[in-house]
Amino acid sequence: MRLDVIFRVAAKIFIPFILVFALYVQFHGDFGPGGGFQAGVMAGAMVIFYAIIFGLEAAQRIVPPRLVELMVPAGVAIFAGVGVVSLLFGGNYLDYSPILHDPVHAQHIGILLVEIGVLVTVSGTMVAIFYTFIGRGR
Amino acid sequence: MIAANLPALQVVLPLLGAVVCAMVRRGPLAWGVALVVSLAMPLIAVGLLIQVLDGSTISYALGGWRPPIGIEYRIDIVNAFILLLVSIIGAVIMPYAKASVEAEIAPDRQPWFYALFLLCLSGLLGMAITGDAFNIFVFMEISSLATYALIAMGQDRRALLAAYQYLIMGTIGATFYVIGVGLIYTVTGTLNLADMASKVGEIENSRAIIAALAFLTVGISLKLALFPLHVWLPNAYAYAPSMVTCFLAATATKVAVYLLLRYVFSIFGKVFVFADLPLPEIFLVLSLAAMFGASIVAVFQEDIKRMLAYSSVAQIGYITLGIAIANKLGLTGGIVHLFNHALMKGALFMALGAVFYRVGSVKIDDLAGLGQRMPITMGALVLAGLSIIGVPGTVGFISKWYLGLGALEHGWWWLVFLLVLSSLISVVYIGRIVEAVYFRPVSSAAKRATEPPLSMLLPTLLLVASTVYFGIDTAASAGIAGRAAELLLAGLR
Amino acid sequence: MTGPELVILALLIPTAGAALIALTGRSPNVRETVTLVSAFALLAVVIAILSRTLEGETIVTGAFQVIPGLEIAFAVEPLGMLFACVASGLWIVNSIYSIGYMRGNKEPRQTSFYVCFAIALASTMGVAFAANLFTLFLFYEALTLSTYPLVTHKGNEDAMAGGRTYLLILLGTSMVLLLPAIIATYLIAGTLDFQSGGILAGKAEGTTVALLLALFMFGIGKAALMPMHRWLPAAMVAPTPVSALLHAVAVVKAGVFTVSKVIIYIFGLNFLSETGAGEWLVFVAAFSLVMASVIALTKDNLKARLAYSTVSQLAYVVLGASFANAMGLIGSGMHIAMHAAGKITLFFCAGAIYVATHKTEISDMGGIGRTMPVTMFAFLIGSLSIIGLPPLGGTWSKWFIAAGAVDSGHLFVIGVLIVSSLLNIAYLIPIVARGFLQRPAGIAAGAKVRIKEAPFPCVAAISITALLCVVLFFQAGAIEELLRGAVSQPGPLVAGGAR
Amino acid sequence: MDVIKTVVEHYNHWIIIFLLVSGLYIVVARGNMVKKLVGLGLFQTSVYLLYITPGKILGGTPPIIAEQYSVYSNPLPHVLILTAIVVGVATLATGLALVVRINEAFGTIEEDEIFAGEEDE
Amino acid sequence: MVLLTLLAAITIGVVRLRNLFAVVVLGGIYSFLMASVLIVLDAVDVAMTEASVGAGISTVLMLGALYLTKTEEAEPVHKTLLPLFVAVTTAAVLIYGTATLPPFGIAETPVHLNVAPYYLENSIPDTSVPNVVTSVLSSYRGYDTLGETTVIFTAGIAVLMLLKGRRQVKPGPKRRRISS
Repeated sequence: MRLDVIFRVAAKIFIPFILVFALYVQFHGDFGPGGGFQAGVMAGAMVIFYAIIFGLEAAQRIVPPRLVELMVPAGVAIFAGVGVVSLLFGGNYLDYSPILHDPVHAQHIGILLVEIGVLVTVSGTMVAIFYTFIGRGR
Repeated sequence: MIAANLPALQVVLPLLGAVVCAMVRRGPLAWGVALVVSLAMPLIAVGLLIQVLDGSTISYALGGWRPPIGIEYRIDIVNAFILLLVSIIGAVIMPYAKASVEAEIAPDRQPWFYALFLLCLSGLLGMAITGDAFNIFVFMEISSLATYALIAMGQDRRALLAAYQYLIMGTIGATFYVIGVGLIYTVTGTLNLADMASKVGEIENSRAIIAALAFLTVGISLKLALFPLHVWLPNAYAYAPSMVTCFLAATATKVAVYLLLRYVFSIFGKVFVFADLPLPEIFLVLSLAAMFGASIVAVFQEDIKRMLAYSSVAQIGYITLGIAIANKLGLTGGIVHLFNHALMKGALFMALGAVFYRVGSVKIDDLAGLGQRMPITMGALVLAGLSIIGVPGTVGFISKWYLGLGALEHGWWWLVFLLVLSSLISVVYIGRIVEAVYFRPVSSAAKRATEPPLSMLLPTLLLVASTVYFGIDTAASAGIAGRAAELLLAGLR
Repeated sequence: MTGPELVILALLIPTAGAALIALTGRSPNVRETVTLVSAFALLAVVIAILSRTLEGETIVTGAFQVIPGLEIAFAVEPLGMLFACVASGLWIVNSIYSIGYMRGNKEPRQTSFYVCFAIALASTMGVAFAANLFTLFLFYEALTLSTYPLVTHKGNEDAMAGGRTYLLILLGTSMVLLLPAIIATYLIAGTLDFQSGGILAGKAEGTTVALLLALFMFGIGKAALMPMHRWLPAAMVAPTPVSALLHAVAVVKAGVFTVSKVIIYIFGLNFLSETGAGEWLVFVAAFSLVMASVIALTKDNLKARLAYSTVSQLAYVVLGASFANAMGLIGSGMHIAMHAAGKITLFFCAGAIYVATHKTEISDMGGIGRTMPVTMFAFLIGSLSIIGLPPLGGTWSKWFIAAGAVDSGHLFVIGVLIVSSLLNIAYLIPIVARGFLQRPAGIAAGAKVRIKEAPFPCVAAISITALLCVVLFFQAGAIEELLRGAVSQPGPLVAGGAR
Repeated sequence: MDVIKTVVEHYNHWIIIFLLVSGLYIVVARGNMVKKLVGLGLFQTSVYLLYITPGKILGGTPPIIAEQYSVYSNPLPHVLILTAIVVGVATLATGLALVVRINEAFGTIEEDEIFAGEEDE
Repeated sequence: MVLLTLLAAITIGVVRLRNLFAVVVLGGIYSFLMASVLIVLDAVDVAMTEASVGAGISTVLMLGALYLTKTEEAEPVHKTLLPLFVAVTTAAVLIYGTATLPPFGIAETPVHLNVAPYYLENSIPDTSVPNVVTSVLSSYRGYDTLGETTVIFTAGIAVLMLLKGRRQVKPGPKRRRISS
């Protein structure tokens, strides 16, 4: 039997947990340590881990390069978008308070939104860079 | 709503433009977006300049938190002037870029190329506008990273090497800058420039402040390509795509000069920097070395782009000379030369880009005899060359006039002669170009060259016309520069 | 047409002419007529301005501010008036001559030649009518740059070398010496406007005045004072109409004109004579006067000899100005006109000889008189005017310079003048003698010599200028009266530069 | 006695200086491009310490507000360093991409060989 | 204290070693050590980032790069004068600068007195986010984070632009054998 069976089985077990942990870090960022960057890197690492184990084509079927290249600017768009929204509501750029009636709550939502933007960009970039490096190698 | 948030829009708009360019697949569409954004920039910059002309400063708190807590944009005449300069160059280059980029960059890479260009533009604008020390570092990194990638897109394989060397030196420079900011932060506890200035005043001569100043100056001079630290500039400008060289030559080093001005005059204060430390003497020696050394090297260059790159290093020597003289006239000369040099070099590199577009090379012998083939472009090249020399009636003369007056006010006679002698060297290498272009028989490469398309020719002529216009009517350029010098000399304290 | 508009017109005509010539480059005839028309128009405008100034109207144009303190403004004053008349007059003659010369020699790229010519004239007008040092410096540089393509017209290697020395020395001296001088004057005097009576009077002490004067004198490379004269022989590579323009009409005259303007309007006559800062200038001028004539003796090439003779003649003008008294200045002003007429004739003859016989060396010009009688006769008149013999204009200017020397007590200068006149004779008359007395090579004695003259326009131009030398002799009084206005009353006949 | 005290008190500064010096040495001395990038990373890590160490209060807790603690370390340097780390990685990624392209174009990633190659070209 | 000395030991290794693989692995260990030092310094968020980004991503990138280029480093050329000079002068300036800085871990340094206390007190009332670092990161100094995300965006685009597409190996100069 090919040796990498062990890797495949182990990977099948691990990957879901990495994803859960990544999301935990993302949303728990307000209370414990963690935030957009760390979650993004973990999500990226998960895809890379999958690609190493199951080969580049398999990974690219699940996470196509086209999507990844789109995710990279999308994250920044979300972040800047939140800023523009706060402009529309009359506050200074990136001032989350006027978005909702209760400023504290608005800040909270604002921070979460921004963190998602960061997550998207970071994971997109990490995977994109990995794809290009490996793509270049073949 | 728009008018109140102009400062924010100045930086965010190119950012959004870059994001849209990255998403778009087709080249021309990306160029369209880039054009719209870069044309909007000067309008915003002018809007800001008007608000600031009466000497007041705009303070715009990002994220709604008051300055020392949140990040703040602080705009006064000095950086409004720089904003205007960078956005004008950006707006003029964009229509020029269409043909030049299509000829030099692979079609599928073009959307990313424009995205990176807009990122570089927003990085430079951000660096000029923000009033927060660490935020300057972030925008410095954005613009530098974009610049490394843009340079690496050059057709010659040595462009990659030039980009790599620029990356290494640029990152070292940026890290030195961060160390400097770190030292100041540990001593003053704040990152906001205005806040920092007042605190630095109290703890006058603690050794950390002097070390911080040393690190900051070295870091910024690396970005500025001051003489000994200019090694990366000639290769980077020579091998980069012509449109990138044009933009960088006219703006990148200028924003670094602004940073230097901001730190030396507003934060550390004139008295501290110029009285206690030997800084003015160091700057004087370095700028003289730059003026003479770089010009002499420029004379022996075969590749004209490289020749002009060395001449840029020399011209930056003039600007730092203005800073070293540090009286009102000398500083006005330095700031106005900042503006004039951007115009001159922009025009020259654009003309060269047109030559590269038609002839395919910028070696001096391939340019032989182009005077007949491309009369208008060559005329523009010669006119801009004249203003490099500093013939009266062109912008070059105005800055030399102010620098001369500033030097004489100090009674430094020898400086005036050195200043004029170094511009004499520029006569030699400009003469070499004129001789090759007009008086030699047409070279094989230049046989079928014709005038570049209108989209490239018009911006070049616009810039050349401005080098003459601002040579005659200097109310705008010298007037604002004078007020900026006064503001800087008054210092924040 | 008010005065100021006339002055602006004087500037615009040659520039518009240049543009028109460039446009009509295709057909030579149209281009030639445009040149001549603009030349005549310019002369007409200049005479109109002359008539107004003679009626005592002071013409001053509005100031266009470049930097607070630096303006571009024009004002008419007698010295400028004289220089403008000389320049515009001789431009017509030069155009006629160059049409013949260009056609005769079938020179390449004639359009660019005429265009640069017209631009050079425009900048000469600018220099003549400048109201302050900055405008003068602006057009001074424009003159250098517009004449550079003329010098390198041929495009071969030695033309390039000549052009390079020409540009380097002229641009070098003007940037390295003249510019700092202007900056210093601006700093000391606070203004750059020309005011009769000088703007430095009482504002600077002895040593700085001497230093400043040195900077100015050697900075104005076009006046070809001894160490800075290298560019003049180097410019000999240019075709003859261009060297005529350089040595008689525009370039050198602009240099010397600037020297006298600086002495009168920046330093001021009485200020200079009080501080005695001008003493060293007398010796330098005298030295370069004699040295140039000696070198001229050794030159076998006709044009080189004439070039060195120009260097010495220029030293005359500087000498006159350096006495810093009324008579000396009138002499130098007048010499500008006399030397222009004389020297242009000599250059035209040299050109005609070259066109007809392609000879340039004096040694092989034996018997030229027989084959080209008109040219050689004009050459004789020109040389006599340069030497300064009575029936021709040259006498008056040397006379006044000598009078100036007496007034300022430099008696040894009269000796110098006599020596230099002898030297002039030594290097000009042998050419004429060899031309007429020797037998042309290869033709038997007494055989009928076929007359082979240069093309008609050349001969016409030569005779006009020769005639001019003679006319000037009788008109000297008019010039003297015009110049007296500039020198005598310290009062602002010229409202130096509008405020 | 106080010499040791100053050494101990400023121990973190010595470490920062040592890291910085070794990072700079690698970047400037070594010819291999990848090694230079590693040196650069080292050089930047020393800056992180420069920011973080003054922010620590002996006996303070990580800056997460909770009832039982009162003395917190300073959160501001943490934010700055987060940005600095990310910038460091971004530069590293771009640098490596450039190294790969250079290797394809020049065939080697030793600067000295490239320069040698340069002359005879 | 011990961790810092360990860190120094690792760096000496990195400087000495010539085999690039070993250097990359050491780099990974170096980042983990740095992360643990950061935890000791109460910088929890930074420790997590340093661990995941420093050790994770850069090691992967390094290995990818090595996979595409050569893994062996040529013997160092012995021009040690300039680098030593540069390193020593920077060190001297730094020592000169840091000598008067307040010693390690004292509470009343200016750093703690100026801006920081504000964040600590009103992070909860303003944004109801207990983790002050995250609140400062995305709200108070949110613009920095926007800049940071743009940096990643730029790096992503740069790498994509440089390396996208097939591998075109241009004939390099004749490769001299690397003496290893």
